[in-house]
Amino acid sequence: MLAALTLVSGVLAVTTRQIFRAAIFLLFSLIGIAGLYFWMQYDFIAAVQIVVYVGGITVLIIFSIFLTQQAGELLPKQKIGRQIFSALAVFCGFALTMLQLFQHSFKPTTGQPVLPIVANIGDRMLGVAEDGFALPFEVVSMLLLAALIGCIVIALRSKPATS
Amino acid sequence: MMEPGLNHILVISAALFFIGVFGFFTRRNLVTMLMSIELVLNSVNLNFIAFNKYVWPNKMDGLFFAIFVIAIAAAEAAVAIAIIINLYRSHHSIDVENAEEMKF
Amino acid sequence: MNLPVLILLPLLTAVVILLMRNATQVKWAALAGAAAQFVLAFALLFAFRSERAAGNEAQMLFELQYNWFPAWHISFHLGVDGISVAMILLTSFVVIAGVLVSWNVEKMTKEFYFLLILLSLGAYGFFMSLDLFILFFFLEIAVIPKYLLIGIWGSGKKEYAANKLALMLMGGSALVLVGLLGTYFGSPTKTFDLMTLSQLNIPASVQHICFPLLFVGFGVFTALFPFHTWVPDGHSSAPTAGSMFLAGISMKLGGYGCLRVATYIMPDGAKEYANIIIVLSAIAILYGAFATMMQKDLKYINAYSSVSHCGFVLLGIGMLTKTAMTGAVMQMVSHGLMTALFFAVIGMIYERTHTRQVNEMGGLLKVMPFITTVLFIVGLCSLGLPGLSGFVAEMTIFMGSWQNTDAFHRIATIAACMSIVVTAVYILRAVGQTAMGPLKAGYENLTDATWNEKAAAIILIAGIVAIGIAPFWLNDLVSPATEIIMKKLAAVTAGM
Amino acid sequence: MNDFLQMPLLQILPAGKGSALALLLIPLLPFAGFLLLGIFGRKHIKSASGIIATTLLLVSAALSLYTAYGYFFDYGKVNGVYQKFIAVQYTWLQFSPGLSIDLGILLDPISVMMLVVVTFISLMVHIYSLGYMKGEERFATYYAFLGLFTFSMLGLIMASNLFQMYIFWELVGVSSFLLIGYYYNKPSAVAACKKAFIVTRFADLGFLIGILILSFHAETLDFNTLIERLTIDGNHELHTAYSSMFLGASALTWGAILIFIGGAGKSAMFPLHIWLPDAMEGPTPVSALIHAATMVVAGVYLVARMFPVFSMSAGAMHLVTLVGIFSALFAAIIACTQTDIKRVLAYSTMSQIGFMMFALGVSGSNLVEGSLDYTNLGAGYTASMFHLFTHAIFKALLFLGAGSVIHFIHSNDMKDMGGLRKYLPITHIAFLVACLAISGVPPFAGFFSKEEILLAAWQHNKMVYYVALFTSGLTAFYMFRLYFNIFWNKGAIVHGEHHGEGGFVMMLPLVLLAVGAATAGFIPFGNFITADGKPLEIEFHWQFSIAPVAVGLTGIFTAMWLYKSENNKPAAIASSWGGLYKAAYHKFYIDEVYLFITKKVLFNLVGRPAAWFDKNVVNGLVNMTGNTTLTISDKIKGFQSGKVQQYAIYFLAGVIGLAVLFIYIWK
Amino acid sequence: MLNEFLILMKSELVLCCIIFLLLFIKVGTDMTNERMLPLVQVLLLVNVVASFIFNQEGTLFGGLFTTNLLMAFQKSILSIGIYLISLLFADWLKKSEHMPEFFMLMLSAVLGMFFMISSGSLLMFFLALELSTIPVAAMANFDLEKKLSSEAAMKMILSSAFSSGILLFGISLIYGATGTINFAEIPALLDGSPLQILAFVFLFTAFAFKLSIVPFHLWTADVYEGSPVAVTSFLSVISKGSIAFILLTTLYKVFAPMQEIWYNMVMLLSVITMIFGNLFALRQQNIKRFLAFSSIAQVGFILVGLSSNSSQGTASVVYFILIYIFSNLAAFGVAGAISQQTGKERIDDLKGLYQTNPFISWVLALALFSLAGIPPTAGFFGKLFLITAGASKGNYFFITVAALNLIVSLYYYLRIIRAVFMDKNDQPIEKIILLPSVKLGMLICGAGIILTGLLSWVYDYITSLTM
Repeated sequence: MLAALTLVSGVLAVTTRQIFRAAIFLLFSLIGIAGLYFWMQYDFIAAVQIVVYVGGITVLIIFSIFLTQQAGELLPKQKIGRQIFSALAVFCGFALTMLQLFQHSFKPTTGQPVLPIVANIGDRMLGVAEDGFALPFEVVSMLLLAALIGCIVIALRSKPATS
Repeated sequence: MMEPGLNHILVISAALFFIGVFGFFTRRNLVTMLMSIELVLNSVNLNFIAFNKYVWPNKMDGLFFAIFVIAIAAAEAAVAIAIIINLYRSHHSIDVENAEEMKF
Repeated sequence: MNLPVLILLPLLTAVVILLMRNATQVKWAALAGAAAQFVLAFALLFAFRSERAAGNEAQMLFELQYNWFPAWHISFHLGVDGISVAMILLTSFVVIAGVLVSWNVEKMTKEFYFLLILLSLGAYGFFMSLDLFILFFFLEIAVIPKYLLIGIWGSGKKEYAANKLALMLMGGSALVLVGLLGTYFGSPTKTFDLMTLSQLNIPASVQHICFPLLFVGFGVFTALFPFHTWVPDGHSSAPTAGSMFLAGISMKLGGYGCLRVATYIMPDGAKEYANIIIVLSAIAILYGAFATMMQKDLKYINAYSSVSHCGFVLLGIGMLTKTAMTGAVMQMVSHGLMTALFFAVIGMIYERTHTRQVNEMGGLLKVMPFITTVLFIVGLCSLGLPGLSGFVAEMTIFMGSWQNTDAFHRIATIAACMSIVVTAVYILRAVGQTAMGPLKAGYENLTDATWNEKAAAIILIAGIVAIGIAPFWLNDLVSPATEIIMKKLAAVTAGM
Repeated sequence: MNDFLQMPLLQILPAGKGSALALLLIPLLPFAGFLLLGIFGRKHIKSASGIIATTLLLVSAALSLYTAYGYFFDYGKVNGVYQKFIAVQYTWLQFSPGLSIDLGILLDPISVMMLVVVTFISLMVHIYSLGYMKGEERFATYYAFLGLFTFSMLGLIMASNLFQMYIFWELVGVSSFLLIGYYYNKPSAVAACKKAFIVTRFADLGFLIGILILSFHAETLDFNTLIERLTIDGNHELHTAYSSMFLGASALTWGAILIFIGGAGKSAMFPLHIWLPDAMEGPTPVSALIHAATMVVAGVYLVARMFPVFSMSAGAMHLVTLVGIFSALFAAIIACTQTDIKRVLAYSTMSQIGFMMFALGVSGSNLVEGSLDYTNLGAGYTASMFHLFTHAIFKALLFLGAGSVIHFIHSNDMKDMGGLRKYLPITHIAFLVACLAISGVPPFAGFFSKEEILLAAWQHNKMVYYVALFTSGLTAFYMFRLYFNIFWNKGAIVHGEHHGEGGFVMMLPLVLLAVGAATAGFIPFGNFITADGKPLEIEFHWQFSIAPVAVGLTGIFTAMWLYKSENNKPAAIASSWGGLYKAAYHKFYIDEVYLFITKKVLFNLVGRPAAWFDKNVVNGLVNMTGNTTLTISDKIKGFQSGKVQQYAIYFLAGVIGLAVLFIYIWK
Repeated sequence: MLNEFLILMKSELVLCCIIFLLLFIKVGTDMTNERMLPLVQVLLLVNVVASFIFNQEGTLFGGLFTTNLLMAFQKSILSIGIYLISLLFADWLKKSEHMPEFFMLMLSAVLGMFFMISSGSLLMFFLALELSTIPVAAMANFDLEKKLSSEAAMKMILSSAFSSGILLFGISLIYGATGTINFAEIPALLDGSPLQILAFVFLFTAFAFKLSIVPFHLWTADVYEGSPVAVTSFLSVISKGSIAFILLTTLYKVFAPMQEIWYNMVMLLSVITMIFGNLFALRQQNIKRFLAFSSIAQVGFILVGLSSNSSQGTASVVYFILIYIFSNLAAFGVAGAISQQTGKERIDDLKGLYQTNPFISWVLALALFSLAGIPPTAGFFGKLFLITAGASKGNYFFITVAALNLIVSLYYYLRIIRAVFMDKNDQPIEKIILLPSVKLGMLICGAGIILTGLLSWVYDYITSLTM
């Protein structure tokens, strides 16, 4: 059910010719994924998914759509040749991937599972030992800083473009 | 319907991945291309979580990977949108085919 | 004798040239440098001879080895034997003559001389290298200056010619490179050192792959048929000194490489492919000669005749007898001097008449006796007149070739011999039309050679005559070295 | 390792007799003259150059006379046999152990004889030229070239080594080239000198290959050793030379034939004679020196030098005979029709050299192959050398005489001449003597030598004898045709001022040579020069002489009848002979055949295609490689379309392609 | 612990300090570019010097961060590169409105590269890769008014996002198949199953994308052309160098069990890359675009050396990249100086350059000769060692293709030489005034081009690091 929701809205998101609807479908698709996370009992990640994607990125996208596009305007259609080729390539890729995935027998580990609860995550996130992720955390923070600077410079340019 | 297991999730994520890729190939609007990328990244996240859950529950590598991917996706989206907006200012369009001056 | 001096001296000269302010200073600096090279080359000759006379029988003299890139077993290994000394002498002759002849270059004088000296540096290094890597290094150093010399100071279709030359030569050196690497990895001990390699028995399978690569690669430099097409265009478009260097030195790099690298370290391969080499070089000799016959441009004439004459070099190598090989080296020296002189003369004539078409000239003997006399001498040398160097070299090759008794070699030799007639035809045609006959109108007021041109011509003629009249010293210099190569070849026969 | 400057091997043989230094000086003095005049003559010593060169040559000639005297009458003969001495020897270029070019001086009867001939004739020409060439712009150059020629010729005849001979052979060729082309601004002279050089060069190719063959089998280049190895029965060198066959002939035969081709080229034998008539474009004294007396007999000399080797091959000897006799007849016929006096003399030279050649040929032609027995040899060798000697004198005289005529009348053509005996008395007498000598009228020199040749032919080959007899009749005819046309026939047509016969310098050589032509026949040649070094008694059969003399006189009188005074008989005869006359007048179209071969066949069928092939195919391939690369580069530009989505499709395609490749195909 | 931390992460910490210092300066003061640039240059020089001293081996953060002397040297190479960039493009930087931000972004990217080189797990690698990509995309847009610049940035960010997607998918598959993302643990768990191959291909294409290996190179030319020259040179030199370094680690260590497969793949891609790069470079008119394709061909050569899978291969790749930095930066420096002052970017515009600007002509010539591999420039040694390393497998076909490609590449390098030195031009580019720092940068590049090759101890040093 969730899967169906995710996939159908995903397909619609990339095919609908109304950009605003595409954004909404994307939103549904993302929520569907969050649902899947919930269903797999990864609550934290589901929460993050909803907060960051639904609350952040999608909103960002919608804003940018407002900024750049008249809502309701139909998107230009892609050339049919391109569509066929893309579909073909994508289908091949999908087939190949599926084939390999199904041929491969995943052997689940026998180790003691670590519960994905917030406390554990927090521990690890700032740990510097074997299983710690403090360094990636720092790196990501640098990345976000850099992204911020980049966005500021690019988006807030002082002079408007001269046509 | 059987109890959904690893394989089902993998099918979903792979399908989502290629849906995203297809979108990236065919949408002419830059923002929708970006949206397709988000789909791709989400499918990967789904993969990570699924593997973590069903195959390697002893560590939380997949989970953390997913968290960081989300962060990266956010940063990337931010920069991409900034660039797109800037492009819109100079080209007055965000159709990808209007930005093909450089070729061959 | 300290061999690196011969590399450092051109380097120093080049630097000094770059520091000079005006064209006159540049010229004199270049001349001084070239003269110093000349003196050094002779010093080397005498030092070499006195060492030999003192009983030093080592294969290479004045060896010097410095580990350069130990990771790849590359060492900066220099040393000379008779062949190298002969080639170094040749280079010094051509360099000083080239510098003298270019006295009137006004466009970018500094750069011109800089490149000339750089080229000589490459040549010296090449002839002294005993390590395949640095040999290759110096080989390639000598290519680009040629490109620039032709492209900047040349005439006619210079860009096309320069490109063609650079690309074909680089193609040749690419083949050499592959061959070298094959040798390096195919030999029992991984080394680039020529002396070590010559002691080893490289597996025959490796030799059969690498020999043609090396030989053809070097052969491109020496106008091996059918890779000779850069020669006519390159030579005819180059400035005078450029042509002199190109034909006088650069083509010899290939011949030397074929002998020293390909044949010496890969005797098996040499035996395997000798017949093909002979066929190709016999074709080059005759075909070059016949093609020359149809040319009207003096530079094309000399360029095609160079194809023919360099065919003798390869023929001598391919014959795999000591005498023929000695002859090949002599032919390299002889052709180097001769063709340099020929191009110098053509340059002198062109500077005055502003044409190189033989049918637009005539009777120049009247107005420029010195230049035309030199033209006569060089023509006679080209057609193998006794008393001049060409004869000695060619006869040695014929004699050596004839020592192979089978019909195939005999026919190839006779074919090569036939070229001396064709050579006579085209040389006389060119010289006759240029120098003799009634003086064409408009040429009455041309002047004869200036001091620098005279000096250049006399230096080269001195070299030609010295070999022609007294070939024994060159023979004595070269033949012990070729004997060593032959011994290596003979050892293979014995082993088979 | 040889020493850098090894000392030449000076062998003074026998002890105390003769001086090697003196021998060395003989060729080196003219060479010194060449260098001196060649380098400084143009500016510094222009006027004195003639005197300098002549003086040097005078010394040289004196030294050769001294040598000849010493050799023939003092130390040369040991136990009744003239020895071969190597006076000087120096290893010039060592090819391989055994094979080396040694520069040396070989003294044997023929070389000493030639020494005298060459220096003497050369001296005469030097002296003559002082007058003849006076006032020429390139006077010094002329003498320099003469010096070079004399040097080369002397080196050739004194060569102790086959290759040394080849070296000087080539040098002779080039000095001939330089002298023919002396009037360099005359297109005909330029063409002539090129032709001479190229034709002889072509012949030299044969010589060279012959050297290669013989030296390979004999494993030496030294004359004496080579002859020894290739003539003594049972020697393995001889054996291999006999037994290695190629196209049905042994290596020895091939070697001999190829060497003979070289000789034939220099000596203007048919069909390599075409350069000689044209070579008359050179100054007349040069023609006297080179194209009459010395260089052109080099071929004969070569065959004589290699005579024992030639004798080992009947085939080669037959060829020599055949070519000799045919050339003699052929040239004589042409000579009867030419009007340019120098050309007549040129063809006459060719004809006479033919005589010498077949004399050599017949004397060895009926040997049993495989053994050389000197006693079996006829007198042809001696006869040939004798004729060479006398011919040198009277032919030089003829040319110098012709030179005087030309100097006087400024024309080469018989039509411009006639009745000159009054103006040129000395020349007239000298010319007459020479004509009588060449016609074989006793007691002039030519009679004796020609007599011997005919005798040799009679002994060995009757067919040759009859042809030779007829030819000698023709000789007398065309010589006197020349004589009468110049000195009698029409009245003199001298315009205004003339400068007489030239001075003393021009007359002296004429007189000296005339004396020689008249008396040289009395030298007992058989005593000195024979194939084996032992004296040969030549019996003089006066009965045998009747036929030749009669034929000669017939020729003379026919000429007298036709040309003594102006009449229309010659024209009538010419027209009645029609085709033959025309063919002979056009030299039997040999030139045209050559022209066809070189122009049409070599240039158009070989040279042009070669050039075309080079330009289009070889070069084309190279250019094509470049252009193809550029074209491909242009064709695939669509790959880089500028569309970011297309890039992504390629990206994915690449990923899938690689994955499929490495998962399924290329494991 | 802290001590170790300071020393091992010294390079990264220095960079962070510089970044924050710049941030404070930017926010807290209103220093002009004129005054700030020398400061930055000095700081970067300090960075270079610092990168050479106190280097140690060790790991931190439980294996997420590893470093050794070779990695330290790789970082030094990159440090030299950015220092040179700060010198060579001083003119453009001074006029740029956002110079501090430019440096901040660039340094963040370099920081990402440092982390990438030192990364000990796929997670670190991925994050560092993104850190080194996203700021560059932003930098590509720094010529804010230029349409081409934003087009370039757009192409870059979209392409790289796409490639990140593929990479992540690959990583997820590897994670699924092996259960770990630690470099140290992966090799033992790889067994070459098809899924792993698939995953590896996905992963590898991300490298291929960043290194511009054909057919994943298509973004390169457009981005290079549109970006400011400084960014282009950063992309083509620093970015590629860092990826090549990490590729060495990845292929040689992490994917060592799949050696057979990646050798074939590298070989195949190398051949294709050289050929395509060269064929496209042949027909380019824009200098930057031309250099883009030429750098693609150069990558093909790097792959040749990489394929050898030996310490010599490592040494030659590292060595080549050092040389490549000098050569390519010199070329870009000249192109930048010209386009900054005249706005001309076409090869035809270079005609007759030597008449008016001999100095930069020689620098350009030297750079191009080095790129073409002509002695005595270092490029000769670099290329030769790469080819020699590649030949050690005895695959002559491969080597011959490489050698033949050298000729093609020579052709187009000579095309520029020809334009500069030989062609006549009525209106050549006027005399270009070089700032002292630009001149200094060019001189350093020139010296590097010549000396790196001739002084063999550079290579010896690198070899000693790889042992």
